[in-house]
Amino acid sequence: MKEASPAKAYALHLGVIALLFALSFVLPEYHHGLLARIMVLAVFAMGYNMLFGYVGLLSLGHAMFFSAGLYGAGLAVIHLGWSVPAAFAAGLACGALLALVIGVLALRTSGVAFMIVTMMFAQVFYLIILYFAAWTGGDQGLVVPQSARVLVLGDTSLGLTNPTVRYMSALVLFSIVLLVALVIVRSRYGRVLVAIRENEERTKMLGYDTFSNKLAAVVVSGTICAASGAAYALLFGYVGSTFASVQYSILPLLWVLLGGAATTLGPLIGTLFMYYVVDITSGYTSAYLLIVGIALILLVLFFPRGILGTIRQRWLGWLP
Amino acid sequence: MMPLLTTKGLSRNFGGLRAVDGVDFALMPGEIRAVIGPNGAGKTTFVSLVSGRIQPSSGMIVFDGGDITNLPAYARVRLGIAYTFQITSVFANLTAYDNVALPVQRTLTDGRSKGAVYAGAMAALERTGLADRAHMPAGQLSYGHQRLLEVAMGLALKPRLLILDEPTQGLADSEIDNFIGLVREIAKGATVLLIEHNMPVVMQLADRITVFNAGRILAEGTPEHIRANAEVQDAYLGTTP
Amino acid sequence: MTDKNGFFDLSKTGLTRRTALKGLAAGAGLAVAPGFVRYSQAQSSAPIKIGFQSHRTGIGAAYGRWYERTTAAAVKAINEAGGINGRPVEVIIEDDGTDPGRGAEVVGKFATQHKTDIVYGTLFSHVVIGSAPAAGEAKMPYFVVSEGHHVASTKLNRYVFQPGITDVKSQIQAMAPWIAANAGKKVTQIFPDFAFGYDHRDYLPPALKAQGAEVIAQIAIPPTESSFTKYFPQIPAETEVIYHVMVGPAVLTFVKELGEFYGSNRPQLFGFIDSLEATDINSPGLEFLDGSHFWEGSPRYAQPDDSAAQKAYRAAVGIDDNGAAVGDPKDVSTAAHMFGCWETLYVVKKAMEDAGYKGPEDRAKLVEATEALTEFAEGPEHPQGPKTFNGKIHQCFGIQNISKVEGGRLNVVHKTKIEDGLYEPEGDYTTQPL
Amino acid sequence: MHFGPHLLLAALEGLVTSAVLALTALGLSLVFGVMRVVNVAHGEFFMLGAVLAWAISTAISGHPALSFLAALVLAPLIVGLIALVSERLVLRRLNYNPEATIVATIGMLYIIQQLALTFYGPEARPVEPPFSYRILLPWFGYSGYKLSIIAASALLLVATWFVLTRTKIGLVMRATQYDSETAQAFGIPVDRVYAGVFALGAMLAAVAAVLIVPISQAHYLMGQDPLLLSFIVVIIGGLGSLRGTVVAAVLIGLSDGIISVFFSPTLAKIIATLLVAMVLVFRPQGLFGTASR
Repeated sequence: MKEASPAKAYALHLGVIALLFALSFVLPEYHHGLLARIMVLAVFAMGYNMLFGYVGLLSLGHAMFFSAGLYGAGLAVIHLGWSVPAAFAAGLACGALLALVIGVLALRTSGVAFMIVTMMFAQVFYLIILYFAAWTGGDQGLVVPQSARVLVLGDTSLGLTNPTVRYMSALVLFSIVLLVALVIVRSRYGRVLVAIRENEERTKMLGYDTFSNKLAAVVVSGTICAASGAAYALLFGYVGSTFASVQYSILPLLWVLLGGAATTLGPLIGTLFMYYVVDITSGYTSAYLLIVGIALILLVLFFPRGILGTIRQRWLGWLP
Repeated sequence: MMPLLTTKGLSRNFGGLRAVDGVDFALMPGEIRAVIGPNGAGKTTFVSLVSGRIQPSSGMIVFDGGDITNLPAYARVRLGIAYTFQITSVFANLTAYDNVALPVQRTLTDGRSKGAVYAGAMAALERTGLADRAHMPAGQLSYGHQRLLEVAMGLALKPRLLILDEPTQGLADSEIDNFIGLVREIAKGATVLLIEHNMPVVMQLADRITVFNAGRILAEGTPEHIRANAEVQDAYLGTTP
Repeated sequence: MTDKNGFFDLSKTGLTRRTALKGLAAGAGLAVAPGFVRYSQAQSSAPIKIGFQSHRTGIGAAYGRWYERTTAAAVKAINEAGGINGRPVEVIIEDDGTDPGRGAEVVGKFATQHKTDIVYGTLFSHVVIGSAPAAGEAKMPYFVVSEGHHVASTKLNRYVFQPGITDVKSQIQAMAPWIAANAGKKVTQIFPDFAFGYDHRDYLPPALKAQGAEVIAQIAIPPTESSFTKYFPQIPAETEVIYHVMVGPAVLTFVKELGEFYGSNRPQLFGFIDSLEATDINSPGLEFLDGSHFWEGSPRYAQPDDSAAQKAYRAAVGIDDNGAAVGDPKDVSTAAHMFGCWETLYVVKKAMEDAGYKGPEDRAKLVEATEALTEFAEGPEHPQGPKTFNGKIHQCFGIQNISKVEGGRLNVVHKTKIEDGLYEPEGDYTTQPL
Repeated sequence: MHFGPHLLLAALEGLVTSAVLALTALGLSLVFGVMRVVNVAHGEFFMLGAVLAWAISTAISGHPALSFLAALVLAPLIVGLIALVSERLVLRRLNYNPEATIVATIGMLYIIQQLALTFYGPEARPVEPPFSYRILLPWFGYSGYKLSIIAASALLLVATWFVLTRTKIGLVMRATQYDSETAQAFGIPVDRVYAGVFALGAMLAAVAAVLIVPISQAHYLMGQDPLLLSFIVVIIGGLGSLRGTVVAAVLIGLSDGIISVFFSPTLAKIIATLLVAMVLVFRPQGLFGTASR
């Protein structure tokens, strides 16, 4: 599983990145913009997958990590006037720190209790955003000023509101996270995570401090989600409490399950699929939620391992 | 010579039941020690206490001169106490290779061995005769091979003390013979603590035997000594053909 | 309708999505393929396309429906009178799920796929604020009908306008003189613990103070709350007026529980009708409101002194004298707000005609033409009443109504003056680059 | 208002919340305990109960008590039927796999919500209470109907407790919960038990909704909060523990009411949520559950 065909796996991932790069030049404007957004949110899904897919920890509170990045970056720009890279780093730091604290507490539980505890912490986080409305804008949220969303690289300054710059920024973030994820899951550490998912007790008896490993996974996962949130704030210019609501905790779960849990490309596929189902069906009918619901049930009935998971199971066993 | 492992007054209660009751036990380095006793005598509880899977109600455990009573299980593994499960619990969805790579990379991280994960894992698989099945998911191996894999994982941990909990259970006679060879091989580099019901295996392998009954040590000695012990006959051997 | 690129084959969805509200020149000029084919505005017969960002699902759905009906009526009227610059108006509706994230996507979709001329129609503040950056980046004029203070606060951007409905800060300020003079001097405020409530929390006390009255308690209620009785003990006993602005599906509960708590022995009540938009004032449990007063943007019930324009507007939208859908008395309208849709569309028409608007390339001109507007006279285009427009803060200011609940109807007892609601501008959008 | 009466009022409000919550959570707990299914659509069954109560009480003219009673009987039956069908069509085919059922019930949530929006509409609609008697206390007035909710809920809980512990149906359910394979071997039709439990769980949520709808209106998005709260109650109370569920519901209902006396409401929610989360962190098996595994 791990030693087999590393070249194939890397080639596939680089191919996907190259494809996304090429698409930037041929996609119609609308799909170009949509794909940029999907890539950013796919990073959110990848972060979620890190914990859910590989460690088997089902969190219902990942919206808090996303919004930690969102607010960390957004508020740093709005209130402190930080530059884009500094704000992005602030978002990451907020996510990592929050993940560390939440991890230490929530990992005392497992299974359903873990789901509920993470959901409740996320709810607390959401309410805190509402409570400090004077700084966060509460439920209305805040606009990150367009003038501040400029990335200065040496002598050139790139406006993140430019569609191409935005697409490429999203692609860079997506590619880095995708490759990091690939490296992690193929690493010794990734093997330990999967072992914990499969049988935590046994893993302990092989000399692994499973708590620390899980905690590290929560932090990695939270940081990746925060990266997505920070990028969202800086690229799309809005921070709002909706992104901290329980709905945004369920979305990455859906994306990952659809694409295939514990597959590196599944989160992208799932996000892409879900976005286009909503986008297309919302054109046919205002009752598109109905179609989304039916699609979900059909998928889970006939592709229970998600799209890539099913493909891996039936045809391409080497998929990471 | 100093014992590798000693326990003093080791006890564990489950509700009102004293599963292990004030056990004083010592194990010398290089020994193959068998623990026998009727079902429910507290054997598995005892080794679980030693490996750290459960916490004692009272008493203490000393390994290699250090008090390990309060160490978590994973830390004991890193000190060199390896435990193989009575019920096979290999990682069914992982390949045999990955199953063994996990303990190998652990010892590499701890600095207890050198080299690459691949070489180490393959060596452990070679030793147990599973090398040609390295890339099969462990769950698809035959039962006997899964038991061997379990041992391979224990071996790959480079243990100083290897605890085998009923390793021959469910194995065919031919497999058992191989197995006895394997344990002797292991014992050249490690101390072995073996829980076993199969008396011929015990008699062939063990340097000394400890007999448990009702959570206490009933008797201890060489195989001959135990065979001759009337109390043991009564409590245990007499009931088995 | 042809699909020229066939890439994602989404043009079919475009067809069903396009709600051509007026039988308009069909034919080749209409075919708009998203994608590779650059859309060039065909000649003068091509429709003006208005992207309507509607709350069809989510918490705003009750409003979205009436916003759509009013919009349909206004577009029908505009088209029957010859359209805008002689071109028919076509409305394309996208649901935003009352979600700011989706809202921004929808604005992007209008800008890049539907290639609409403007985007219009948003109500909920968080969707407006979430969508505004996308509109600004796409340089897409974005006309909202939200009544939030966000536009006038000048925290958004130069492309966002609110020319059809007075913002809440102005509304609140305009209420203060009447409350102090007629209802009482000691006021307790009950408001939802989120942005909509904060406008009331922040702007009412100074406005009342200027009138010699005071706010003696402010009770914020979390938006997730579905039961309110436990908050009522916080209302001080000496309260003369309870000023309430609850919104959302739980407001009926709020009023009923207030009734159970006080019985007939209650302080004066003054509320914003936002609480009871789309809700029959004669619903069981609301008897308690009899004799209380409400702010209304535009009156729900037909009034004896209604202008001809108001009557024509009501007929066009299809609401009866009780403010419910003609033929379905249970289907109560959001009359106090939805007039803003009608008026906004006429402002768009005026601005487009002033700008000589031809197509998306003239959007900057449209922005400037809108900013140049100053006054809207009462009439068929502005049936709610006269308004002034401040081009620097992109906000209009109109008269407000105060209505009393009497015999199961809302009767207007006071109309404010426009000056009552004017305040110092907080900034100037026109200094921003286009 | 003085502190004492204020506290009394908060406690009364808390009890009403608890009463409804206990019923809803019990439904969730049954499904969860017996079938090991995390039913995300549970809140939607609650919503359906309220929406149907509105539909039924509007369709039946006459005294409000009569139409309300009809709703109280019919709405849960219809909801139970819908649950039964969805169990047969979806959950059973998934073999009750935990992850798959989460996704499937999320799908059901969307479907039910959308159907309610399409056929019922986005408005909040009231249902007339069967009686409206205002109890006049020295300090404030209180709804008599609200007090009757507490009584009705208590009655239903006792009835459920009786069924679960004193009847053959209860025995069969407990046996299935304990070990479905063994139960199957003893000739218990596990399949049908699951279907029944799923329907029963949905019906309990629907009953709770019918009870609450005269004081809180039917709305198509009303299922969210009860879902989250029920989950919390079920976990705090301990899996499959009827007593735990009820006690946890009372605890959470009361704390929600009473903490709001001392803190600003949003802060109160933050504190209450954090407290419950901490209970879970340091006692993951719940207050009344025995350590699992």
